[in-house]
Amino acid sequence: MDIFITQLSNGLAIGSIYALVALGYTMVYGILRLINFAHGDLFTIGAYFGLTILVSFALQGNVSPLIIPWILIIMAAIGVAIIGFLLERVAYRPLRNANRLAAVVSAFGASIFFANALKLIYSPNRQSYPADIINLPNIPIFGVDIQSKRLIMFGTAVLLMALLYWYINHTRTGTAIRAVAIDQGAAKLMGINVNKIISLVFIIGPALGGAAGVLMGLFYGQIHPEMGFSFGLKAFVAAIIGGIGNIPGAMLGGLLLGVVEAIAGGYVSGSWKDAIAFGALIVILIFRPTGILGERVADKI
Amino acid sequence: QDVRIGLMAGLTGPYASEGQDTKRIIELMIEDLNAKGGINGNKVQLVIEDDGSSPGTAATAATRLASTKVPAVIGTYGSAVTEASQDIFDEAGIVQIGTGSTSIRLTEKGYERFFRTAPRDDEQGRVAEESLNKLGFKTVAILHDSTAYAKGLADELKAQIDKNGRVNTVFFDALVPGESDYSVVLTKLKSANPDAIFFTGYYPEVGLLLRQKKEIGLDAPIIGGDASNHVDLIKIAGKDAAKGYRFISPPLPTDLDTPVTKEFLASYKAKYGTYPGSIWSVASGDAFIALVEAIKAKGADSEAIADYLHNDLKDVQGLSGKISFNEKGDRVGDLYRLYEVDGDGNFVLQPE
Amino acid sequence: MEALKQTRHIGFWTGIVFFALMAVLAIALESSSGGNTWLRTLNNIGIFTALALSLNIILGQTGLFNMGHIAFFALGAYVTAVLNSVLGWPIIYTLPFAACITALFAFVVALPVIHLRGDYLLVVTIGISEILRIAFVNDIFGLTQGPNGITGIQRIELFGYRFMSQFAQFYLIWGFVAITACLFYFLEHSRFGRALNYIKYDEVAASGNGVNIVRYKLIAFALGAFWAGMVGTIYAPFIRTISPGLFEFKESVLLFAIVILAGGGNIVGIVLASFLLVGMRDVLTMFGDWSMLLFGLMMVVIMIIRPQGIMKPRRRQYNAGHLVGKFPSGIGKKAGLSAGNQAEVVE
Amino acid sequence: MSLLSLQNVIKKFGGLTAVNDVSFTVDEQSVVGLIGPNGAGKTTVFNLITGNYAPLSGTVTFRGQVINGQKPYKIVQQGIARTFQNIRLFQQMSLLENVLAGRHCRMHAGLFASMFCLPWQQREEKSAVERAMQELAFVGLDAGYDNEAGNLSYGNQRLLEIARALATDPKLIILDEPAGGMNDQETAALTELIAAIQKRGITVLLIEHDMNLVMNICQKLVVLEYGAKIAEGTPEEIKSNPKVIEAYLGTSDDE
Amino acid sequence: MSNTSSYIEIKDLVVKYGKVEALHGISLNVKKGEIVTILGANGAGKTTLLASISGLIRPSSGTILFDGQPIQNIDSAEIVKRGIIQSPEGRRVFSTLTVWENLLLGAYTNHDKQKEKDILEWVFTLFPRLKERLKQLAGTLSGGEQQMLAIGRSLMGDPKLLLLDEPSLGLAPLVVRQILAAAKEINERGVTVMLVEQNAVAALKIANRGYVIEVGRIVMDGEAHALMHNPEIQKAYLGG
Ligand SMILES: Nc1ncnc2c1ncn2[C@@H]1O[C@H](COP(=O)(O)OP(=O)(O)OP(=O)(O)O)[C@@H](O)[C@H]1O
Ligand SMILES: Nc1ncnc2c1ncn2[C@@H]1O[C@H](COP(=O)(O)OP(=O)(O)OP(=O)(O)O)[C@@H](O)[C@H]1O
Ligand SMILES: [Mg+2]
Ligand SMILES: [Mg+2]
Repeated sequence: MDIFITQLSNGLAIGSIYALVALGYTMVYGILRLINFAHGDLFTIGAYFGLTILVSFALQGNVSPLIIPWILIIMAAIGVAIIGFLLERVAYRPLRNANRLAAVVSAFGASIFFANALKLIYSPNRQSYPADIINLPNIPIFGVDIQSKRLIMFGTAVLLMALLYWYINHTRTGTAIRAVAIDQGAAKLMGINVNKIISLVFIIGPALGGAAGVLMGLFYGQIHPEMGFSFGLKAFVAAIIGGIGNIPGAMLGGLLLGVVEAIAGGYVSGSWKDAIAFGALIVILIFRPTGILGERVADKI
Repeated sequence: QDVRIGLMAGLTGPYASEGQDTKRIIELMIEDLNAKGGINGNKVQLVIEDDGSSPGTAATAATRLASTKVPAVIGTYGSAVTEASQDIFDEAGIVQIGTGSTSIRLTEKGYERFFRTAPRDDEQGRVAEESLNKLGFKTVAILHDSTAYAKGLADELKAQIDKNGRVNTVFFDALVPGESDYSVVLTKLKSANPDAIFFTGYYPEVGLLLRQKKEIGLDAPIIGGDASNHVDLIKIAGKDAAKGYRFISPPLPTDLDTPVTKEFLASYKAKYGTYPGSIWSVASGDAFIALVEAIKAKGADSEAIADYLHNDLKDVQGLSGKISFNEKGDRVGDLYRLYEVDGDGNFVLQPE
Repeated sequence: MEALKQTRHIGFWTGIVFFALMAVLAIALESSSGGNTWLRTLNNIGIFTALALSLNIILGQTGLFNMGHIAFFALGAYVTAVLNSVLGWPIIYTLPFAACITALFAFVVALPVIHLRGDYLLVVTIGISEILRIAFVNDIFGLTQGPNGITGIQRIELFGYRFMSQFAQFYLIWGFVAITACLFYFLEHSRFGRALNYIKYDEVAASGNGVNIVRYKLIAFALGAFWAGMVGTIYAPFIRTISPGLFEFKESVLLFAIVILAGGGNIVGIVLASFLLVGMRDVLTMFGDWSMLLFGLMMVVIMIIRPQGIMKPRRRQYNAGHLVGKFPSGIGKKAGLSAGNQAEVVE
Repeated sequence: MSLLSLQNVIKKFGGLTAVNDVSFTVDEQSVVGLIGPNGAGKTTVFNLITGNYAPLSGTVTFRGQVINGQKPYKIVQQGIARTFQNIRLFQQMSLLENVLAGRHCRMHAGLFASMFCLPWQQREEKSAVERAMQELAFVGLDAGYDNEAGNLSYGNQRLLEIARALATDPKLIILDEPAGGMNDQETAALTELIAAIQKRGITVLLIEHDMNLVMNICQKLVVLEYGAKIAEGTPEEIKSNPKVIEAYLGTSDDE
Repeated sequence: MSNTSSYIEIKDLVVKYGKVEALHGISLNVKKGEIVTILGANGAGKTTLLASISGLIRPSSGTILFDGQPIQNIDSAEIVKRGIIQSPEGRRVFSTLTVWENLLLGAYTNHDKQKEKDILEWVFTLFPRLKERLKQLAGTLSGGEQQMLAIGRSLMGDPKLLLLDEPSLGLAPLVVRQILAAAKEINERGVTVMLVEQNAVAALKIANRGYVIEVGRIVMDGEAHALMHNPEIQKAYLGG
């Protein structure tokens, strides 16, 4: 039982990272239906930004360990947001009126570009965040010691999800974002500046990705230029499983993916865990064809 | 007339740091050799192809090299990558000397012109079992990462353990390389409660395992194979977590006291400012030395080189010890040593 | 042939000329020094072209987002490799098995998920291909030899001739591409091909006009997989050692990109896009560390330059001009309904 | 004998009863109009007939056979073709190919025959093209057969949909607001077209809000409101039915 | 005809779709407080005209003055902010948003809460069906219901100039009359209206003036009353 709870917490922790990346994914995906392969790399860039800031400003030792994560997260989020903004301008906007899959190709190109740019800048080798930035005590839950960093990750993910949900569903801009996602032409007729809304989404989404990257580095230690691809892929899958454009769905999808992986890895086999996770997700889709929480569909004939 | 030698290395891709270091070593050795007049007065020229550390790219790279008609090729790192190129070199009649490819089957397929300076996994498996027993562990958990090399070594080790019956395997599974979080597998290991964990994969995962093992409160020590012999290990794990980590590996040149290695290290340090980080790039230096010997004796003809390497090359002093090959093309002699990481993050050779 | 007389098959003749030029190019390369590398690059391109053509049936023609196509290719290659290396069958005998087993696999896995829309299907296909790859890594049924893969695959032998050199394989591979292109071209210009397009553009309208959507989607999947399986059979002896590392997800995305870049399922576009993407990937390796960076950049730039794809989607041409005005009009011009209301084209 | 009959058909969407216990029949060779206020459930009735939806209860009988619950493509094969209220053409395809879609269910060439260009497949193609051109001519669009359907104006898109439906060799054609977006004169032409369709021996069931057209051409009208049938009869009867006037027509004081 | 009191004034407007020229130089004007109807057969270019006023298409030449300011090169969002609001052809409701959310979006540029409330009340009295269906996804509304929503939504933006593109399309006769009456009522509240209609009789009945477009050119214009009795118009557009 203890082991089970520990495995669950393992799954929820990594699932929180998936969820964070998936949230950014679903934002961008929901509005442009763009499979933004580069999102995973934006996540990686966030992790590298965090490390660079940590090292080059020699934060460690000079600033309280409780503040360091916040500095890193905020700075990296800003940096990545700028890159996301530029990315949309350069690589996606010219393709706005083309087949939506054209932008997918461009995104794939951008992803390769970013990963290799990181390799050229930081070397292809893995880098690590110092092991002892944050040392927090474990917290007993149900009689099992749970690392408090996990709780922090989980809490951060839930908090950001809630904020984003509120923002999308209960603000004027949020409704505008959803309107642009459905019909850009009609949105223009409402007086919505479609370009601005899309830029905004490409600021929020990547910022979330960048923040997730820093969390990843801080709490798991190692980063490398290629890590974003598989993370991005898994986050994308999580976002779809949750239901396209559905923010709590993306969150749930991410957490579920983490937990299924943990249970599969912990109780079946580490070498099959990804296969089991994918299999479980396929089964979910067979029974819920528009994702766990469903996508709003209105196919009236 | 120049002598041309091919080098196939993973200059990009996951093993890029190995590949880059390999390239540096070979370039350095050629520079030194040419400064001394080359082979019998002929300068040596290098033809490099990047195998991208992946089998698919390797096949293309091998064809490229084959079409340049070099008599011999050094490389490469990674058994699967090497394997993808073997058939192509074989068909072209080119001598290939693998460097960091330890999978058994590479030399079991009867290629006449394939050699390697790396020892084989069964040898390493044997030494691993030996060491586990010597260190007094009764139960061991074996963990690999599903790559060609690590899986092969894990299977070999398990076979040795089963054969000798001195140690018990209580766990056998894989992790997925390249991930950031291994707490799931560590939690699982904890519940298996082994005396020691033998991980056969590469240093980045070892680093993370060490780091996260501490966080999860798992006390059993981790012991690793030769793929963890890389200085970056310490960076990833942190000195604290790395302390006490043990692995088996062919000796580092810094631990060898022969004139050849000393000269090489001095020259390397002078040029690049550090010592080479990995044993496998050093093994490519061995391949180079063997090749030079063969060409010196028989000229730049593949058949003659292969023949020489099989039959005439005996105990030539290389960078990681003496070099000779058996009829299969495998390196002869026992190379493996046990290392332990000390509190300052140094790899300390353990007395035999 | 009736088909060629009847309609203006420009694409068809373009194809003939193209393949003739390719054959000449191959001879020129074979006789030049260092041409072998280029031949291999061409062969690589040929393999990907054939694969992209098979994906095109699923993605380009039917509009099913299949981002796991590499799985079918992998399965075909593995079936051939196992039959050849374990049972010792000559490669050519394994061809129908590789094709049929792959098609069957595609059919069975597609059956429960074929009703999924757009991106949900995309995710499922990604999942299926990853599951299959992991199964290969884990040496499923003890047949795939795990991560090391299967080695020592023989070369193809036909009528006693062994396809060994790049030059010989060039004819094999590009011959296969030519046949594929030709057959798929006919397929596209038929009731079957149109039905696939109807499904792509509007499922409700397609089924409202009598197209059995599920059936056609499944056939499209199975046919694409069948072909990919055959390409696998050709690839295995070409590369001689197959391992799961050859069939990673990124290759699926590359194939996907080829079909999209081609523009609207255009066959000529697919050949060009394969040259551009696969060829570039090979050629750019000369830039060392910078190669993949440049490759990524190039993908973005090409897409921006040609957002609609390299080739404009060409509508099928029908030989119907002579029928205009031949039939009585039920409503027509007298009512002024349709005539004259079209805006005129200005150059 | 009636060609099509609906008996006590019910369809619900969540809590909303879109079609409530509706029964009516359509006689062979007649033109029947289905009218009613917006949201009355007319289109839903069509969707129940063509198999896009399955009724919760009740039966739809066509030529003596129960067809509800069958897939749309099966129903087309049996001889019911339709047009859509929100035009559903294959926008990027040519006019001709749109009409060829209608021919699909009467053709046989499969994968193999198509791939290898068998002679009978070629003959079938040829005659399908001819037939499609015939239908295009019927609605007056044959000259532009190679144009992209999406570039047609709204009214012509409607005509194209009709041609596509006719190409399926229907016994019954179902038109959902065919005159939507047409001006009076165009509507008058459409009226002629529908008469011509009827003359070909095809039964017509249509939804329309243009009373001129409906009253001119229909032999029978069925009126729905809130999903239920509130009246049925000849145009004259319906015109003067107070319930219909109140719910749908309004008092045409100023016309 | 050009007149300083024109609210909207269009001069020599040429619009192209790629190689296809849809408008060949159209000039027209609408005065403040008027209802002007645009008539024309299918494909004549009416929708194209409205789209260029709303800034959805960039004209290749010509000018559009609104309240004296050129707007032909201004972003559609800004045009909406200035008070030109369109209820587009084909409704274009946000299908996966609810009726309520659609109405809110209509008021996107309207930041006056009280006014928003007032207009909402008015929309509900015009189209009580919408009030019943506030929570339904717009895409599942019947065709006519969607049309009501599209018009209601455009009113929510508090237009100064309202562009209605075939508002009666697909509506029951009773509702058509209501909608045109509503257009009249909207106009009486001080909104200038441009009305594209196939239903020429009904449109001319409520309009002050009308223009007739044929294949991208204006072929006739005048007082509504005069147009209605013009024999050519009667033949071509009034079903004769
Ligand atoms: N898929 C659906 N989900 C939920 N409600 C639906 C759906 N389809 C139709 N409805 C509702 O059912 C009712 C009937 O719709 P239907 O489209 O049949 O009306 P109609 O009579 O065709 O109206 P109109 O003349 O405006 O086209 C409407 O109130 C509509 O909102
Ligand atoms: N996106 C487009 N691409 C090419 N041509 C177009 C496009 N949109 C419209 N057209 C053409 O421009 C001309 C004018 O079209 P428009 O939609 O403005 O006509 P309309 O008067 O609104 O007709 P309707 O009454 O059918 O709505 C038509 O010939 C049409 O085919
Ligand atoms: Mg309807
Ligand atoms: Mg219009």
